[in-house]
Amino acid sequence: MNPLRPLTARIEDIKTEAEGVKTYTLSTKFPFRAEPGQFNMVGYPGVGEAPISLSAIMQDGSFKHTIKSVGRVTDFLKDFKKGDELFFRGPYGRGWPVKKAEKKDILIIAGGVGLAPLRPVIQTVLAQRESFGDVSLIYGARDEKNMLFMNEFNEWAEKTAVYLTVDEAVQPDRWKHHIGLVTDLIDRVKIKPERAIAFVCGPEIMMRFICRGLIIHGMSQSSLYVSLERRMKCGIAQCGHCQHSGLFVCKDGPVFSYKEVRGLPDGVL
Amino acid sequence: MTGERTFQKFKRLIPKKAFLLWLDSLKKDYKLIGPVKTGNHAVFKEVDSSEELFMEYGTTMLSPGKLFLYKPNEELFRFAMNGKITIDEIAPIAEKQVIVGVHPCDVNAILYLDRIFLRTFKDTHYEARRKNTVIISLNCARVSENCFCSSVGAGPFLHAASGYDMLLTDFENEYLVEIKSREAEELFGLEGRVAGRDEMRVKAEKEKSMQGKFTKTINVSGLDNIFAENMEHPVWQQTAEEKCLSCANCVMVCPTCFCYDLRDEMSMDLKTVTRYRCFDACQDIRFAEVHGGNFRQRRAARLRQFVTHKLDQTNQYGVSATVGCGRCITWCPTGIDLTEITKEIQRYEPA
Amino acid sequence: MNKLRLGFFKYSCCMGCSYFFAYVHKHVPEVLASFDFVFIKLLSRKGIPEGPFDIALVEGTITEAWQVDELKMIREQSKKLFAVGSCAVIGGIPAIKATTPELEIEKRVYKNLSSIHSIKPHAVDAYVKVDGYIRGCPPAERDLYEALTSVLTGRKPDFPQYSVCIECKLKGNLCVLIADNMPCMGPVTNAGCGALCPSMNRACYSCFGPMKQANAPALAKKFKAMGISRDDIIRKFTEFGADTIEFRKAVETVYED
Amino acid sequence: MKIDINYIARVEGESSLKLKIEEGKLKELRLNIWEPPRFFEGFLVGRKFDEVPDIVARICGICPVSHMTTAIRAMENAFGLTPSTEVKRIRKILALSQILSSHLAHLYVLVLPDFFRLNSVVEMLPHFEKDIKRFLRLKEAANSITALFGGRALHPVSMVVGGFTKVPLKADIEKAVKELESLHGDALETLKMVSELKCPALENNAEFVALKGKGEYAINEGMISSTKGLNIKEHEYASYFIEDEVPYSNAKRTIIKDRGSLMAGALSRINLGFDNLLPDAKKASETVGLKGGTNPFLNNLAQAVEIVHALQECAALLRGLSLKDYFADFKVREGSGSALTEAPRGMLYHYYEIDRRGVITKANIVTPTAHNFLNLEESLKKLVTENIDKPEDELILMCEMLVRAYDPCFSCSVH
Ligand SMILES: Cc1cc2nc3c(=O)[nH]c(=O)nc-3n(C[C@H](O)[C@H](O)[C@H](O)COP(=O)(O)OP(=O)(O)OC[C@H]3O[C@@H](n4cnc5c(N)ncnc54)[C@H](O)[C@@H]3O)c2cc1C
Ligand code: SF4
Ligand code: SF4
Ligand code: SF4
Repeated sequence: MNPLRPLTARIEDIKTEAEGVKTYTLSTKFPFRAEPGQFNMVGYPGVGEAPISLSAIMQDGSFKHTIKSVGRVTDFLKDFKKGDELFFRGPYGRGWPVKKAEKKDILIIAGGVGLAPLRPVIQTVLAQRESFGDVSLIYGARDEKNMLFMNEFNEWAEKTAVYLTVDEAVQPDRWKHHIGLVTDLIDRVKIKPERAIAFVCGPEIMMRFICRGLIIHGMSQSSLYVSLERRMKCGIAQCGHCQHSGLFVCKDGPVFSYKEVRGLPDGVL
Repeated sequence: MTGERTFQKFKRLIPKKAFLLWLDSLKKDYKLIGPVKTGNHAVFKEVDSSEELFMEYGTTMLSPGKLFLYKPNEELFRFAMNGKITIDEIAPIAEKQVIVGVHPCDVNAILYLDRIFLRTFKDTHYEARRKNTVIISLNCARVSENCFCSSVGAGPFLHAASGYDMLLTDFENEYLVEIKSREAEELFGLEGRVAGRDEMRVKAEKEKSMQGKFTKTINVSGLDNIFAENMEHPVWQQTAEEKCLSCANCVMVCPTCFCYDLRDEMSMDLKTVTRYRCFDACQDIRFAEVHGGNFRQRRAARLRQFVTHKLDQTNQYGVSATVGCGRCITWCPTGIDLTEITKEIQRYEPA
Repeated sequence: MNKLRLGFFKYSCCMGCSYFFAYVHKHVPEVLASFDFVFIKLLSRKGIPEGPFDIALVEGTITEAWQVDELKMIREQSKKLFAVGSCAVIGGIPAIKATTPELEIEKRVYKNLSSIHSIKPHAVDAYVKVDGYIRGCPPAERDLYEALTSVLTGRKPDFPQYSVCIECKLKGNLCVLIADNMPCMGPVTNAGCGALCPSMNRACYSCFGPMKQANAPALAKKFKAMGISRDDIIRKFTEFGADTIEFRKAVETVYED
Repeated sequence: MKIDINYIARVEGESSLKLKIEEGKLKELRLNIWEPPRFFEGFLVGRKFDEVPDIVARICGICPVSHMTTAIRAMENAFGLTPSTEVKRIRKILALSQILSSHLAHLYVLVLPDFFRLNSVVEMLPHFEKDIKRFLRLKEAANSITALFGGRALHPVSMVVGGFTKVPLKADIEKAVKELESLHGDALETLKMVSELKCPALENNAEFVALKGKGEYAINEGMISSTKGLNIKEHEYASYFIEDEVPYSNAKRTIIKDRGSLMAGALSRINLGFDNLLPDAKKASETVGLKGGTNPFLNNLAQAVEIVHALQECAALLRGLSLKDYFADFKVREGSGSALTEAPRGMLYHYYEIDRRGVITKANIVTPTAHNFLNLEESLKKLVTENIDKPEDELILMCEMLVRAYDPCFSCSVH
């Protein structure tokens, strides 16, 4: 079979997360297993495909995508309804090193839609809470309206430390959390550099400041992990669009250790 | 059982006439493809008879690998959009074909393409055609203006152990024919003088004399580091601004450039969508564009991507991507020369 | 499905685009099945130039003041508005006029200028927001269909934005610039024609206009090195691109030299 | 009563018609061509001769071949270059293919709906499926001939001073010939269909002018001839024809010096070249009763006859091609040159003065519609006067039908 052949998935549920962002629960009759941090090529005939991370991976082989509409494919998908079919292929790529994080303190730091690929990590942690040390989630968005998974934070906060921030609050009087940059919040977490591991996802410029901040806190480059975004057409290391120096973001990533990708040309890390 | 028998790597001297006749005899089962003269140039194309072949050609604009194995345009799927969508996977077009006269650089380029299309994810179309293609390489007998294959070990004589079927060396009225695959062994029925140590010595001398004819060279040692340390070297910006047109001719003629785009074309009655693949180029401004930014917005960054991808980044596949064919230099409208750019950067490096 | 309302508007041009559209040869039945031709002068009497339109196609350069007013009105009443053809997309041939003082040109044609109300020629997007550019002179058939099907299916249209050279190579043409020393404009020209001219043994004259961020000055320099005169180089960059930033840059560089 | 037709639909370009009728008498009639001027003759000055064909092609999206051919021939005349017979043949093939597609579009899409009191061919579709299919078949064939030689049907790219940059393969030409031959019946059907349309009677004493050839139906060259005895050479045009401005119209209009208005186009060509039609076309023309005539409405029928002729001559010319000598080298020299061809809508004139570097110093272009303009207005006046009692709607439609019968191209006329 042609590896570029897409499979169908049925939309079981759609939930609006934030302005222009929806989460689709998808089921497929094909066996599907994935690791947190991996992605699918999601699309529809006539518009093409776009790489979209898994925002949840369920035991029964169904999965979720949280998609922000910004272009040809993602705009098209925003009008889909429950029961519609869409197309996907995957999972692809190297995900978060969750195994390596066992017994360690985990820092999960995300900005904007960057929280989507980290949600499976959070869910794994919640499911096997005792395998990990301290777990902190730091999440920032432009404002409350752009914040994903708002109604899940309470549940998460029961077992992990959750820190939220917005650049600017739409309703400042009702916003009980921080206002300011994500980097501000790093100082609030007690980091024990020797036993901490960080998973970071968000705009590349944000990840740059976070990683530098964490290094100042004594963390090593190889204990920081970032998920990169590049244009992708194939997802299987052929089309060349996602090449980042010698790396294929789709195959060697999207999750990289900071050490691997720091200072590469045409990137901002 | 026979599958386990290793083939005979025999070497024979065959009169050119007889060899060409043998090629014609393949025509009943294979398409015959080779270099043909058009005006002052040569192109690889299908021929009706070996008489049309122009085996003394220098270089071609497009490489045989990116014409007949990895195709410029390829339809992959057809979606029927009637309520329930059905996918029709388009079967590879892979008639049996013989490509003759492939220079060593171009054989190496095909071996490079193999790394992209025949690894973890095998490309159905490329794989089918690769299997149905007999590659007959021809060692070079002349050096063209922009060739620098000798600097990167991809020519002028072919040393690759496998991945092709036959290797020819021009011995005036004869070809020294070396069999490199089982298929070639089975196909090749000619009895000729067996080449011995003397002939191989002649071959080695020919190679040596060819080596001396190169005017263009490049020193590839340590390039990975040198480039990494000179990402903002003024040569990038200067060349990009003064010369580079972003036309992407360099990428299109490069025998190892493999990037592609997947595109959907919808019929006017909205009932059929064809998903096809075609060559894409890192020089296109949209190539590395994502929402909210473009990782290679600057022309200099795009030019640098091309040059460094060819010359550095051996970490990607363990080999350098350039085969030294010089095409990107020849067909660049403004004559941008990646060996010159490299020298410019190396000039600042302690030897 | 309800048919989508389509309007086709003509400004200063050869009317080739609507002629081309009215005979979208291969797909007349499909186009008719999907669109209600509310207004196309070339096709129908008693058309109503008032919206709302689901899709408005606009051909021609804007060269008179009334056109600006009408164009703005059409924009307001149209969900999607596409500029069709080089005149509407980049100013095209009518913009050659902009290379010489307006009055001088007009005087060459008319003795009595009292009824002439020409303004400086500009592309459509100098006045209104455009949802897509169907480039070419005549427009690229593929892009026209892409625009129509995109409106029908509610997706963003996708038009090529790379050079003619890419199409030229995909087609396997021997490059006329390098092999035959012809001053080909392909390297800086937006694709879409399938590299027609090089396929017909001649140099591209840029009837599709410049591609985004084309490095026209560098090509002008190349032409100069080929021995082409200053005036000839300027003419190359002002035949279709006199009103474009990209090609004006080339003209400026040539003047500076 | 005032009648204002703000825009005349189903013609090429922009125009409006104003009538003032008082006490049952036509007081004023103005055909206002408000097509915006693009000033081709102005900006052609300073351009190089080899760009001119590509530029003037954009005068008209319907007859680019005519403008290119005329400009090329004018410049060849200036350079003293005589093209080979092969070049002439190919040029005629292109011209005929364009006449075919222009006439087809005119008859089926612009003219036909009026006769059924419909607004457009789209409205005709349900009732005239067979005819529309025939139209599409013929049109596609005509366009593909233009594209076969020109690269594309609109604004072809292969036509240059000296000849052609490339010619098609023999096999493709053979295919085209077969295709054309298979359409002969369709052409005859078209003629029959047009002959059955009932036109108003209308007297018209215009002087019919067209190029006339020796033994061939003239398209790209010939003597300028008229039904009133004009018989002059191409380069003498300027001494006989005068172009003048009209205050209410952006199009200029042309008269014959000391004689007045003229009519050009298919009917003129038939009037002057009937004997040169190919036998089949001549016979077909006689069958429908057309050997010439003065009623401008007959122009439609004349076009239909030309469709039969053009299809056949195209095929014949294609069969005779050698595909050699399709380009001749030449030397640029200072001078001037003019040329005339028969565009689909009639006689088209180009004139250039060129300096020693090949740069244009003066350009003049007179289009078929400029030739017809005055006569068109005169016919309109006559038509209105004769039908002044008709209901307004009917009168408007009749006027429009007459305008369409002239097959004007306002884009061309205001260039
Ligand atoms: C590994 C990975 C995981 C990802 N996961 C997610 C996820 O979970 N959720 C999510 O929402 N996103 C995710 N993304 C991002 C998503 O893939 C991109 O937003 C993708 O480009 C959207 O595709 P599209 O076809 O909708 O947009 P495109 O049409 O490709 O447009 C994307 C952007 O490209 C530019 N662009 C494209 N076409 C044009 C044009 N014609 N003219 C000008 N500019 C243009 C624009 O800036 C536009 O905003 C992920 C990306 C990667 C690499
Ligand atoms: S061929 Fe030359 S000019 Fe064109 S993109 Fe490549 S380097 Fe630039
Ligand atoms: S012929 Fe022109 S369009 Fe084609 S590759 Fe050469 S420069 Fe580019
Ligand atoms: S090659 Fe250039 S001039 Fe020719 S059709 Fe294409 S864009 Fe137009």
